[in-house]
Amino acid sequence: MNLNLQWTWFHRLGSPRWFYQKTQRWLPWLSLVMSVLLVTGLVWGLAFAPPDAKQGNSFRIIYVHVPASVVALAGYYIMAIAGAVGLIWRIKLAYMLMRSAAPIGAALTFIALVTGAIWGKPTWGAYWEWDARITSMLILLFLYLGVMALRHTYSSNEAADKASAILGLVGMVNVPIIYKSVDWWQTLHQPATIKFTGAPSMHPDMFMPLVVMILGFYLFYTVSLILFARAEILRREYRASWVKQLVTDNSAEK
Amino acid sequence: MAATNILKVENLAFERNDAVLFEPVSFHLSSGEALHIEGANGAGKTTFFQLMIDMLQPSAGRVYFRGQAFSECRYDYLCDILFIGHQSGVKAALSVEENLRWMSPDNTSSEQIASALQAVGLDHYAAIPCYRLSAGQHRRVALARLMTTDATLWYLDEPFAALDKQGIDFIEGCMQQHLSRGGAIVFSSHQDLVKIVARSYKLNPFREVI
Amino acid sequence: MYFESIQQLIYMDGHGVYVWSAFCISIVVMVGLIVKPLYQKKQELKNIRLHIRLQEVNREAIRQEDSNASNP
Amino acid sequence: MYNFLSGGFTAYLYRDLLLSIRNKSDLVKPLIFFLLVAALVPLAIAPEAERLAELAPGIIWILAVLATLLSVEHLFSDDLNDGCLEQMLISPNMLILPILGKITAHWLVIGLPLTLLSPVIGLWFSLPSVALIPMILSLAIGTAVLSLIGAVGAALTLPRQGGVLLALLVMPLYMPVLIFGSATIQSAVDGLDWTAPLAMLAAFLAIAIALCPLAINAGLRLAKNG
Repeated sequence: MNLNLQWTWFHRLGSPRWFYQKTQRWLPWLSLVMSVLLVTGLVWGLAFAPPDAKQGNSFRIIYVHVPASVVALAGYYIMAIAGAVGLIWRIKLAYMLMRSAAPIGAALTFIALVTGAIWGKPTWGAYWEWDARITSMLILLFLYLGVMALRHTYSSNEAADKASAILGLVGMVNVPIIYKSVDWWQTLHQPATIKFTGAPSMHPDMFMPLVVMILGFYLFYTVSLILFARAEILRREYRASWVKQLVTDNSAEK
Repeated sequence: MAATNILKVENLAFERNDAVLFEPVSFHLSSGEALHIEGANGAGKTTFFQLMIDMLQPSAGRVYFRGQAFSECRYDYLCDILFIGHQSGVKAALSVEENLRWMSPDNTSSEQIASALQAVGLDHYAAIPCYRLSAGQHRRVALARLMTTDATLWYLDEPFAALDKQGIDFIEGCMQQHLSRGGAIVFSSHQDLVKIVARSYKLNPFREVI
Repeated sequence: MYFESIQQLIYMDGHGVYVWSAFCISIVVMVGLIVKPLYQKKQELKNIRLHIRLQEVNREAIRQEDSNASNP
Repeated sequence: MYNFLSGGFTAYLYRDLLLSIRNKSDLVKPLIFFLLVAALVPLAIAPEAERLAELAPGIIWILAVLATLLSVEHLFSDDLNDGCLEQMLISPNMLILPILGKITAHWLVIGLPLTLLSPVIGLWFSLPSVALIPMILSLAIGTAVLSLIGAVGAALTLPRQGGVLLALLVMPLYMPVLIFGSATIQSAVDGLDWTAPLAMLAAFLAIAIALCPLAINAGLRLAKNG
């Protein structure tokens, strides 16, 4: 008996309406905490942290490059897991979250690539450097674009979701393999130059803003994911009665 | 119950991009019975057949095969059905005989293959690769499977489409034989049949309740 | 504050242009990631209102047909 | 077609080999592409032997990837178009073995000839003879992995075969195979131990054989409502 009790909780969690109403209340708080974290991290990293001994001030780009790469990679796993949940338990909300997570991940990967390239100029003298981390980021961007582009081969929403979920899972299995083989390829060709993720060895004054920025980016990812998911819910559930009711109240109070 | 109940369907519905094609479908089928699915073009007959052969997953409703829920007896169900749809499933590069052998169960003897080809009038073409044959002949190769199959439940989507008089007689003969042996048939077609007495089930389009 | 003055903060002894350009691009993209869904949601709401109005028009039309069908 | 489980593999392997042999043009296209583009490289870059020898491992592997990508596209699309896929999906058996049968047939028809043809390109690029065996071994294993991963892409883009979309889907997944494949030949050329990267390729093959058919099976079932 308790099995289906547990299931109803699980499926109630999966109902778009529940998600829409709950996030209505969470959004203001989340965005407040997010902006506080991002602003303090930014000001701290840009103005107060001491420059790196070797790289000078250009190292401050780490405060946006590393958080973006970390969250972009985590975002791929979040997207793939949402797809898997949708595929296994057929929860529509999971598919909506997967579909919303793709563009955010791709944008964050793009930020990581651009900031990495700009950081490369003062450190290595060239905008593009086939460093292991940057190359893996580039491949991750292609993975994201693949998942987003696959949607257009299917006319029905359900099939497009399933196909993207499958590709997400295949990608999830491959991401660690890609990262490890790129690292191995890196050591094969050049000795390890300046490591990008030299986070722990850094001076605490430099390291703390990085932690704050990473937390800020995770919150930013959550807020953006919720916003995209809410738009997606309205797009897909436009026939549902609760949506119509919501719209009439909305226009009433305007 | 004299006739064993082969198939039972309870308010089967399918949704694609929130568009529902037909009202929920419910019927039951016993051995020796044929069910004629009627419905205007585009009423979702082909989608209905895709649902019945588990190519598409229904958004609601349940299917029972020999009293067992579909999810428990999927293997036996798929072992025991034959589906002939719009596409012939014939490989152009293979010869007629190879194609029929590929589409027939493992243990069909070559005499059975030869007599099936003879019945559809393709016995002279046995060794000829199919890319030299017409679409109508491709269809006849697919229909020759009616003679070699051992499945008890047949799903025929518009079997009589674009067939001459002789072709229609052949199929009705096969269907009659199959019914007399205790098989069941679900088919859709625009011609009404002479020899077969079949219950009809109308797929009425879904009226959006506003 | 590590830097003595705002000018130094902007100049960052030579590396300022890289640091600030990297941060500006990131901020632009992140703001985009917030604004786009909000704009999309507004569009969806407009579509839904349109859909509701369309349905009402259909319902009106059907009621018209029924009424003049019942008393010709 | 409802043959027993082990029949699924050999039946589809035999049928697909028969089909490939019957229409030879699909058979020859990737091989011609492989040789043709290889012949372009010296014209485009430099005819000197040592320059080419330096590029050889990478070029050979990039050509193998592109040739496989070119040919894997209509692995399932012919079956979809003539209705064979529908009958295949209705068969009660799990689709793993038929899929593996089809991919093995594709490898025998495309991957193996590429591998046996690669010494010609080794000759053109004056690849040192010590690297010949590693090249053949790495291509033999590598092209099998390429076929398997390519088949996943082909199954997912079945309703609308766009060459670019298949490439976009599959290329990131080809990267590790490309890295370790060319590294095998490169380390052989440099006189290092080339068995380590080869072992990685074999590991990729093991993973691909285990996981790819699952993704392909799920992908094929979607093709109908594409």
